Amino acid sequence: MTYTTDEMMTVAAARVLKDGTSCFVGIGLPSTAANLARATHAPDLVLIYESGCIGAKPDRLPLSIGDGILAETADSLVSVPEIFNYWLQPGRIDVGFLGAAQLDRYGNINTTVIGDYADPKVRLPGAGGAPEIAASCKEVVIVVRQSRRTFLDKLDFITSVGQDDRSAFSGAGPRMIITDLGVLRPVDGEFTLTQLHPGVEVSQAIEATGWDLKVSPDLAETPPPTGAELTALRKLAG
Amino acid sequence: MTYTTDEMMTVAAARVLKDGTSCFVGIGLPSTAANLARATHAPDLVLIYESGCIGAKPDRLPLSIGDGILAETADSLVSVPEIFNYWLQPGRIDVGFLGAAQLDRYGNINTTVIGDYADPKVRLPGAGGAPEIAASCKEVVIVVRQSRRTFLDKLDFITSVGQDDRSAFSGAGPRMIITDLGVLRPVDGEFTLTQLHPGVEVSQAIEATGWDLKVSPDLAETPPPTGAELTALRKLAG
Amino acid sequence: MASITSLAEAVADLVHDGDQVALEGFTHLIPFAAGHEIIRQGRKGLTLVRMTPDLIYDQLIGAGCARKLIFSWGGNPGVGSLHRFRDAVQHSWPVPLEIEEHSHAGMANRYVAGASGLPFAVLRGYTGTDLPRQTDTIKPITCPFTGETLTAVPALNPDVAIIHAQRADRKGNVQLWGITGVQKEAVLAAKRSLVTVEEIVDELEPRPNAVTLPSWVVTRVAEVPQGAHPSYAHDYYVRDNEYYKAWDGIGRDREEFQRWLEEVVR
Amino acid sequence: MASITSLAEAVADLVHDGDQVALEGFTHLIPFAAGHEIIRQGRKGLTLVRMTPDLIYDQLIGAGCARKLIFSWGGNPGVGSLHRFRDAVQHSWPVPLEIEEHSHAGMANRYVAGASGLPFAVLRGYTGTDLPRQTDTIKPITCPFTGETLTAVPALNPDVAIIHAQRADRKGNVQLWGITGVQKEAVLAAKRSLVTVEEIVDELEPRPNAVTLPSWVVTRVAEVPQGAHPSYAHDYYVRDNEYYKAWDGIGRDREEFQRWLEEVVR
Repeated sequence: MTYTTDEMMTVAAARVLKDGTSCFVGIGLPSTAANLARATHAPDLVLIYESGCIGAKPDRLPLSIGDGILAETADSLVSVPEIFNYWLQPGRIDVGFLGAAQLDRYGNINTTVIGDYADPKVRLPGAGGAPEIAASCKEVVIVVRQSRRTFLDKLDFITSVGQDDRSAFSGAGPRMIITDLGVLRPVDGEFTLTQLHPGVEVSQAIEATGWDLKVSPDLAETPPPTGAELTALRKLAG
Repeated sequence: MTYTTDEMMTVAAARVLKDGTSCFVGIGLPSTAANLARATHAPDLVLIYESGCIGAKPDRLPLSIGDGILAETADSLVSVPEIFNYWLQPGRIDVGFLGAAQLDRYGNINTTVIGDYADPKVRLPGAGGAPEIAASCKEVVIVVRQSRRTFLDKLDFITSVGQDDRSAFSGAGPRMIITDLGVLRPVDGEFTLTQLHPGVEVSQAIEATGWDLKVSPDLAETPPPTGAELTALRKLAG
Repeated sequence: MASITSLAEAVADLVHDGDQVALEGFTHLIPFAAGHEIIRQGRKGLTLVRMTPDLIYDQLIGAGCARKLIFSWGGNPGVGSLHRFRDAVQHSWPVPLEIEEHSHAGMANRYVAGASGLPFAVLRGYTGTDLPRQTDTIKPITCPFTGETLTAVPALNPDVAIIHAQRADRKGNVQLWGITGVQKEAVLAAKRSLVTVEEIVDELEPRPNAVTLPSWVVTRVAEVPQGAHPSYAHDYYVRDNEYYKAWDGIGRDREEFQRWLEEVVR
Repeated sequence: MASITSLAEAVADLVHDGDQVALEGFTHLIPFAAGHEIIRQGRKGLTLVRMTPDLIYDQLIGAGCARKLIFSWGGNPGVGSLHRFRDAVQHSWPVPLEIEEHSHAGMANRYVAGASGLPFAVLRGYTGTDLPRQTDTIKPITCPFTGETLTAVPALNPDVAIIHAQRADRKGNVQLWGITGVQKEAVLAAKRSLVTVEEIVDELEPRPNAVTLPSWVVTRVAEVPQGAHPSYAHDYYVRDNEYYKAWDGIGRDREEFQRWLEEVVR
């Protein structure tokens, strides 16, 4: 089966979620990947949405993190203060799945503002749940399309913290950035290209990165999406 | 109808609860009086129990502040942290109805210990909800049998605060002590006998008080329980 | 006890120029009809509070009702940006918009503190981010037992909280279910509250996962069927996703937006 | 994920001598059967945590399982005193009992802090009372925004929390309803947890006012019908009030108590 680069990215992201673990699901691409994981190899993956849905089991992609199908299928439905205070904050959730408007080589994320905060060039949506997801989940996976507009040498604003200094946090922070080109993992705290999707050249990844991207000597290739993965993904997307 | 002194006390206590107000109900005598009020002149009295029952409407006396009949008949049922944090603490409840093992002329209550704390003569149950009920309700009514063992010149322990210094509290504190002999109200911060139940002599009240009880010059007499009140009370008590 | 009136009367009585107003509803049960009534009545200088400003605040901001926004995520969920919000922040159109920006966890805890009668809440949050540099309602606090440094945020106690619920009874007791967000906290934190409901019924039979707000903590109830459209009301109607998508085009252009305002709201 | 075992096995695996153990249940759903199993297995030196010690802790204290009690109200609800608790505090029988005493509001907030991964909680409490003089886990804290002084109490994070619930499914998801007290907080605050249930069912259909604890935050589930007797289990059985009254006589006398212990528990 042929597939798009977005499909490869989503499949690669879904694969990192182990069955039986819990995942705090951010809006957008992460939600698609997490739902794909549950539809394929991880039927007992516990999906947790900031709207208060714990153990949601949607059979289609939710329209938002507060879609009614999440509430209807959840094992437990709690208030928004409770989801942050009792569930996210104590570090009991295995993986936080985040998107990003901009990120840097340390996995810091900016979803707040481009340009000066007081006089912005582009005002982005802001923090939402991200700062505390990045701080408190046992580890974080970032799912984002790779481009020079997104992968920056220096961020205008740090909305959620990467690998810079984890001493204040119980969680390990971002452990993986999964893109439409490949996978980056931290090596000595700096996100390094460790894996390429089939048919992607190293030069493409370097080209799409705003910092001087380091490339692992043991560069792996992502196995292409299986027919089952693609079928499940397309069924989810409706 | 003839009636006991306990019945007079309970009826007198029930009468102070106005229809449509809210009452945080402590264990024991206060619960009987609050339920009597709801069964007679105050059908829309909102009974709130520390077990998380808001707007309970029991048709018999609950066996404890966590009786199942309170949960079944409540308008809203919440957790114990919530009842203290969202409902009691902000001062949104009109009247706190408390009992007491010991109290003094300022309306301070001891339900903790008789004798030295570290080497007690009698270890009492302790604080429960009382300190925060006394602090946070708009006003407090104490329902307690009057005797020298209970009405003391000096308490061994202050479990909840009376009229001493209300500067730290949003609530007005104890405004009335209703006993089997009469009613005490604060005059210049000191609880003073302002009302006697029918057939009770001033000397009895003085005799039953461990401090030098002041008596109001305008001593009122409590109207005796009506037939309707007694019938309702006896029906409640089952 | 809540009184039951029309929406127009409730907004006229409860929402005043310059008030701090929180319209809450986390993706679900967003009180759109009440927001439009505020626009119709021409309120000005409001401080709008809301975790997820969403289309409803894009509309209020574009209509010039707000002078300040206290929030944690301002997007069109599942679609993209809020263009009226952007235009106000980037170009002060139609009026300048001051912002006070938090994270979701911080905003949720600010409501919790407000509902609890506390002046502040404590959380693990904001550490290492640039938010504390921009937002002076984020401060460090030290645990008196462990010496650990955490974050404090001040209580939110809006002048008015406005929410939408599935139903109320004739006494004004309110029941909502499905995703209930921070609505209980917003109502309990506010000085006054307005609840619009899909319907007023004789009896609120118990439901799983329902929040019941007793009448005596609600100021006004107004019956407004479809009052959460284009968001959804669990068990009543689903989200009008086309509206959210179409908004991207309407909100993107000042003239398009003003035409919408005149034709649809005013 | 919770594993489902016998009560004896669960207590043997989860409760160790010297542990801090919280058996919670506010009047309702008190885990008596689990308490009796702890007595049968002869645990010693426990720090027992519970808002309302009740008969269950009177029995554990009388049996010599505890060295310390953290609590806020120690009575026989609706009946009178806890005589074994009194005897331990007043006469160190059968062993000395250290106490750490709070109010309900303080204890509830200590569990909330524990469940929230915070080292402390803030409340308006204890002011003007003699409790802070006796209890060093009560400290003042200043609001960094208003300068107001409030009260801080440290988190409770018991080694084990034990609760009783109406039912669990075969995966170990737990459901309880009626008065649910601080049970959710106790389980989420604890390092390990044991839930005894009236029954294990195929499916947990939703119920009004139910708390659901997902399997992955519970360590063990044990099926123990009548496991809350003599307290009650909403929709299963009512409180055995005669037992509470009879306990006053049994608990009052050391020999009577020891006879009860041999005959009924061991």
